[in-house]
Amino acid sequence: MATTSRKRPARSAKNAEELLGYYRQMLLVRRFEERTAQAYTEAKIGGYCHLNLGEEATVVGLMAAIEERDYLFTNYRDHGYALIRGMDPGRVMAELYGRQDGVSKGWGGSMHLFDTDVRQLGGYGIVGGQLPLAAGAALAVSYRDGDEVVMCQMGDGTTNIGAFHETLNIATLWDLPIVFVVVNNRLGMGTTVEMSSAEPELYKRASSYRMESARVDGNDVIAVRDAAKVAVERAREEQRPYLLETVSGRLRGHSVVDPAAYRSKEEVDEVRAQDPVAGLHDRLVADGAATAEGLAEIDADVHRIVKAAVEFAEKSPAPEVSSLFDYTYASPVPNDSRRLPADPLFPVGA
Amino acid sequence: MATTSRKRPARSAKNAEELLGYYRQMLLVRRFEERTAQAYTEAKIGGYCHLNLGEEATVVGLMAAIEERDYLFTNYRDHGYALIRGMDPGRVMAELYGRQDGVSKGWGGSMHLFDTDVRQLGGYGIVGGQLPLAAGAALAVSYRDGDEVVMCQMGDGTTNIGAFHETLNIATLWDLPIVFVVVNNRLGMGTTVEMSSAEPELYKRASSYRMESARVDGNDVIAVRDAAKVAVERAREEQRPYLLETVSGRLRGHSVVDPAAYRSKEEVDEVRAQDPVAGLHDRLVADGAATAEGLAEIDADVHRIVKAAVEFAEKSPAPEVSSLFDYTYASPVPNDSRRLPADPLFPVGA
Amino acid sequence: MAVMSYRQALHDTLRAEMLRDPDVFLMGEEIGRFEGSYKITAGLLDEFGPKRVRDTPIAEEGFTGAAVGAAMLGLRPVVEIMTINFSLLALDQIVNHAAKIYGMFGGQRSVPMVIRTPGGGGQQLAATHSQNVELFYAFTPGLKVVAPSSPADAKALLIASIRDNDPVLFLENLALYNTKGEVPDGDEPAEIGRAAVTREGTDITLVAYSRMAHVALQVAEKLAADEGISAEVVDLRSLRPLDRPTIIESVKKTSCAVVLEDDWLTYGIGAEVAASISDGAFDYLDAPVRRVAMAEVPLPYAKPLELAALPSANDVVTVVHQTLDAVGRRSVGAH
Amino acid sequence: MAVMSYRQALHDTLRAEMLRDPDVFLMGEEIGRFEGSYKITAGLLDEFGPKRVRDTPIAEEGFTGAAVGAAMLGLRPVVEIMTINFSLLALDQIVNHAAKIYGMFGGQRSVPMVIRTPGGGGQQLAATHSQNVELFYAFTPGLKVVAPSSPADAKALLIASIRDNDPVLFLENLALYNTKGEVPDGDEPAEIGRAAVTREGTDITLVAYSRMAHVALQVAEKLAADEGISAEVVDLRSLRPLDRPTIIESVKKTSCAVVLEDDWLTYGIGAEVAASISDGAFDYLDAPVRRVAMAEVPLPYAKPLELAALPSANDVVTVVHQTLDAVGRRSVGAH
Ligand SMILES: Cc1ncc(C[n+]2csc(CCOP(=O)(O)OP(=O)(O)O)c2C)c(N)n1
Ligand SMILES: Cc1ncc(C[n+]2csc(CCOP(=O)(O)OP(=O)(O)O)c2C)c(N)n1
Ligand SMILES: [Mg+2]
Ligand SMILES: [Mg+2]
Repeated sequence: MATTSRKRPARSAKNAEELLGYYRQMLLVRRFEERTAQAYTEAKIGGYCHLNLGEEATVVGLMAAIEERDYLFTNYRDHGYALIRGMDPGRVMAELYGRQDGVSKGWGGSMHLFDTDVRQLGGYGIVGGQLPLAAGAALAVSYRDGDEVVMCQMGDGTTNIGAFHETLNIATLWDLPIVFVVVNNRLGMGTTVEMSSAEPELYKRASSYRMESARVDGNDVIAVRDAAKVAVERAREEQRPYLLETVSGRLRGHSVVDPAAYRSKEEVDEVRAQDPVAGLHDRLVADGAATAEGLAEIDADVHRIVKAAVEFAEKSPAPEVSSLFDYTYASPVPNDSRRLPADPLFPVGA
Repeated sequence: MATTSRKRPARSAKNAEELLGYYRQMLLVRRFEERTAQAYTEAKIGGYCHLNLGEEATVVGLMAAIEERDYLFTNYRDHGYALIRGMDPGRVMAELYGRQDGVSKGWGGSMHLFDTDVRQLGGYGIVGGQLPLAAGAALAVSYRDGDEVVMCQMGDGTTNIGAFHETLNIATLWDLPIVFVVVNNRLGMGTTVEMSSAEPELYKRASSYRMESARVDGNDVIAVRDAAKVAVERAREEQRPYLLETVSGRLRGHSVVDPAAYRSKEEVDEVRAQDPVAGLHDRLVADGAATAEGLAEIDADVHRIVKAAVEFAEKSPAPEVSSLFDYTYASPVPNDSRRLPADPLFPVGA
Repeated sequence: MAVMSYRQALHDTLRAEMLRDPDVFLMGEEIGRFEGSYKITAGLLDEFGPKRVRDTPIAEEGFTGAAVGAAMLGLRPVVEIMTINFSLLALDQIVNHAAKIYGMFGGQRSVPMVIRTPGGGGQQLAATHSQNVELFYAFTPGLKVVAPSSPADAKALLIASIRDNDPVLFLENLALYNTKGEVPDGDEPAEIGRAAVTREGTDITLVAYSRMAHVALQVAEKLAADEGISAEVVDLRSLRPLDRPTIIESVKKTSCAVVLEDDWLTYGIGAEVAASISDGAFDYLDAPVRRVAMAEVPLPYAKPLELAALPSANDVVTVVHQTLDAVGRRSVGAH
Repeated sequence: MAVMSYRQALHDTLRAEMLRDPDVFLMGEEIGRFEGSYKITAGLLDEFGPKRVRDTPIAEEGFTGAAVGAAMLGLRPVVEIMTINFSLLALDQIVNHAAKIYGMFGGQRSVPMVIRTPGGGGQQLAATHSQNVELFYAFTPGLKVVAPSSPADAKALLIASIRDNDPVLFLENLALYNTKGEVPDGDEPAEIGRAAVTREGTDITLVAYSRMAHVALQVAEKLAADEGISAEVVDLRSLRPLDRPTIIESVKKTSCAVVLEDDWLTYGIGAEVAASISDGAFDYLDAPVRRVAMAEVPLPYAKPLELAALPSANDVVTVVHQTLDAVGRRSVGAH
């Protein structure tokens, strides 16, 4: 079991351009999420809404390690993945708004982003629920002798649920091409990793399944990408599953409505000090790879993208009530119920 | 993580008497189970029926390591535990017969032996179902600052289900006085450990919970007892959970009705060669601790006990149909349904 | 008698029962440090400490089962499952274990525990977080299932549930937490297994539970005020046992009934209520028993779709009108 | 047309569908090396190899969920869950995932999979191994649930289920595996969502599914032979969707009905059937719809208790008599 070095391999980035590209992506996640929080307070978005703020380097690093042909499953904290995986920001925002042009046609909302075109097969709201599904997708790949890899993201708290155990066991037994990624932000909702995991070095749990694993600094986009590439290669070339743990922080509450009063000022300060976006900004400037002005321009660009996304969402119509019964079944069947709450079971005269 | 030596510590048995006592107990399990199989073919026993044949040394060694005050939870393969833990053999057989004097009053049958007097709190038929319950019992002990230990038995196949993971994690987190015992008979029903567990050295899975663990030869009663005593002591003195794996064989099919056609002759021969009852018999004779005649006398004695148990069961009446509604609730409530299948919901004239 | 919210009534009752009986303790995800997803347990960790307010890992099967085991040894755990949707992960421990242990072992050990969990759609939580699956528990002998609709019932039924020696599924509702009502002082428990007529009336019976019992009262008031229709409201309160006599008595008086429920229609809780009425009041019924229930779809996130799928007060009014029309009695009401 | 057992019909159909479509494969505990707990898959591992007949660890949630994921990518997994009792451990993957994925993501990927699982009490398997919880699935939109009662239906509905693009819960029954009947050649699928009138009659309608539909036919024959009572039998076959029109049409003809079910009465499958009849045939019903169902207890192991708790053919006869007496029509039958 290899623990990837936690030192920042800043100067090993192939070139400044690559790093600038990642910075732009991270900033897109950052600004999109900030704007999402605002839209939520404006009651444009409803339900539960979980942001990737603080996880930008992890999201971008992971997405850099998989290819177009690969599949992605995530939990409900999925906006960033969707954006970097290539979903249209307007359609992502439209989904949060519950509009017809949303990636899931307004049926899923924040927790359930899905776009078959970019092979992101869902955000899932039941903790651990995505794991068996992802293993099944990997099984299908293997059944067909495909060369795709499945990446399955989850949170640290998710490593304590039964589905984690059942799925990792199956993944090794069946030689599945899958990479499990534990995005360790050190908290469930308010519960710490130490309170919930008897083995808090989560990557070590892979040993129960004779699975290779590693832990990496989730605030370092290059480190995440490189570690994920190792994992993806094992999965693709050797049909061996892999468990990668990334360690980062959560800049705000568990969801948009959580003030996170349970965290001390010190805790919050510590997380802020490791802010991956600010960190990369400063590093790019310090390394001379960019100027503050150049980065501000990127920021302005990203702001425009996010603004356009909101405008697109605002303009997109709500789904028609007449579509309510369109997605219960893929194969139509007789006697399927298509009844609104006040409709009679037996229409008079029928 | 310590792996207990797999060598047989034959000569370290404190004295011949102790070993003879264990032999008698093992023989009781053996003869009781053989008689049970016979009663099943005579249709005196119904449902599913799983025997401890081949696991006698494990059963007796484990039961020697816990005390009266301790609690025991098992799976459905529970007859031997019940007998050695101190349930009356007649009442155990009566339970298999589904009679009123059965330990569970005929409500549970073979898979569900329960006797609050000897603190054996159930055989359970859902694989893994007993684990959370046992952890909860340990939690109650700890809540009350008690000095009892909970022993929770399970099979090898059980280590792959979610409840195993969730429960072991909780046991460490909450400092529970519990010993988990994996009775590895190398088979689920027909599925081997290697087919079902990505880490087939099952005791190693404790590391995912920072739990101490060991593997021991399940055919050696003294080795099992000593290893279990270490585990029980950790639980009792240090409030630390422990995982003990015992390795033995299954002499017959998964349940009484399974001809086990999936096993090769070699496999079966190997298991037979390790028969713990025959092994202890030969060892006692070889060591000069007993004569073949002396052991035959014990056998005759045990036969008498088993015969008496069957007679007791035969004579015990079936439960009264009038008792059908006696055990739905412990606290009576109005409007509780007490209706037989043909009874009207609303008696005419009511 | 104080006026307080349903949330406050739950909180205060938990606290009072913990003070009364040291064997009562709380378990669940995020109930301590986070103070509960819906803040029912706010402040209790500080007051009682981690032994009695136990934060659990995300492991519904494991911690719910641990509560069952602790109850077998005589403690009185009160488990919070964050929403009823997640209870599906603990279903085996609830249905195959908690509900079976007393009977399957011939009455040797009972399981005195409570599982508190909120149901309820209407918060745009989408398909997997908006289900009302109390049916699964109400169907299971060995369990008791209660579903208070008012702060007073929340208190009285929670007291009864905690002191009961059987496993009780205590159904709360997201939309009810902020509703207010008068709550008696003292600690009188309610009787599990009894419905209540929460409003008397003569023209029609509305049968409901949880949020829809709250809606039923509002609709009944409106029908009386606007149209002089006198609706009787039966609040089931207890889903298992189901108090058929109280329902039937009401329908014998009114001769017609509408059943309100937040779950899906086909096989939902209302099916049993309608079937029971149709059987027990067969000779009294002047019109078929209609049910107002959720559209049978995975609940969509988008607000207009969600609104269309969920039963509303307006839907109830519509169906009441149609039912009274069917019995030719609407004009009677309009006096 | 060959005569064969229900078990054989299932086995042969699985084999034929696997030969027809390489995307069809089997998963489950002990289905390969052990040849299946009830031997439905006997011989298939040898014929198709471990890729298409996949033995799984004991991990219902994990392997059922894996089948859902494989189906999302277009394979057609047929999962065997050893008995429906153990399906409770996979409930989250079935109800929160398989049933939701098509709708929750706006129809982007369907989940073409089958879960085969037997229910059934009466084998002295005691409280946790004798439950009939098909209700949980029949209640859930997004799932389809079928329950064949004859070898011919076992074949035709299994073909339909495998070829359907939605998740189908395919309910078998321990007591039916050895029953025999004629099975058509060819591979004509049945239509999911349609009930069948398996016997025509004029005096009373018996509505049932799975084992009780088999019992209903036997009872109907006996009633005809012994007493000249002409009972019509409606075999639901599909629990979701539920074919109300076929039921109602029959009751409009007979004016009375008894519902037979192997599950618990309160909130059971029969509640919906009775409620639907009482609503849809309101003006035609001459007597309340009675239900013959299991006593509401955790099923005991002891044979006399188990027998008392389970509905029998005699129970059905008793209730048919009482119903015909209530409508004053028994003498009519005794010609
Ligand atoms: C089975 C289940 N139990 C509980 C919840 C409620 N819940 C939602 S998120 C969450 C915390 C998850 O923590 P983690 O896995 O670390 O993910 P993070 O939110 O930190 O990304 C909980 C308990 C749920 N959605 N599903
Ligand atoms: C949740 C669940 N799934 C499946 C079964 C069916 N089943 C009964 S015993 C068994 C094998 C168990 O193997 P193991 O844990 O090794 O115990 P052993 O029988 O060998 O003692 C299975 C699959 C069950 N009872 N419960
Ligand atoms: Mg986290
Ligand atoms: Mg085994």
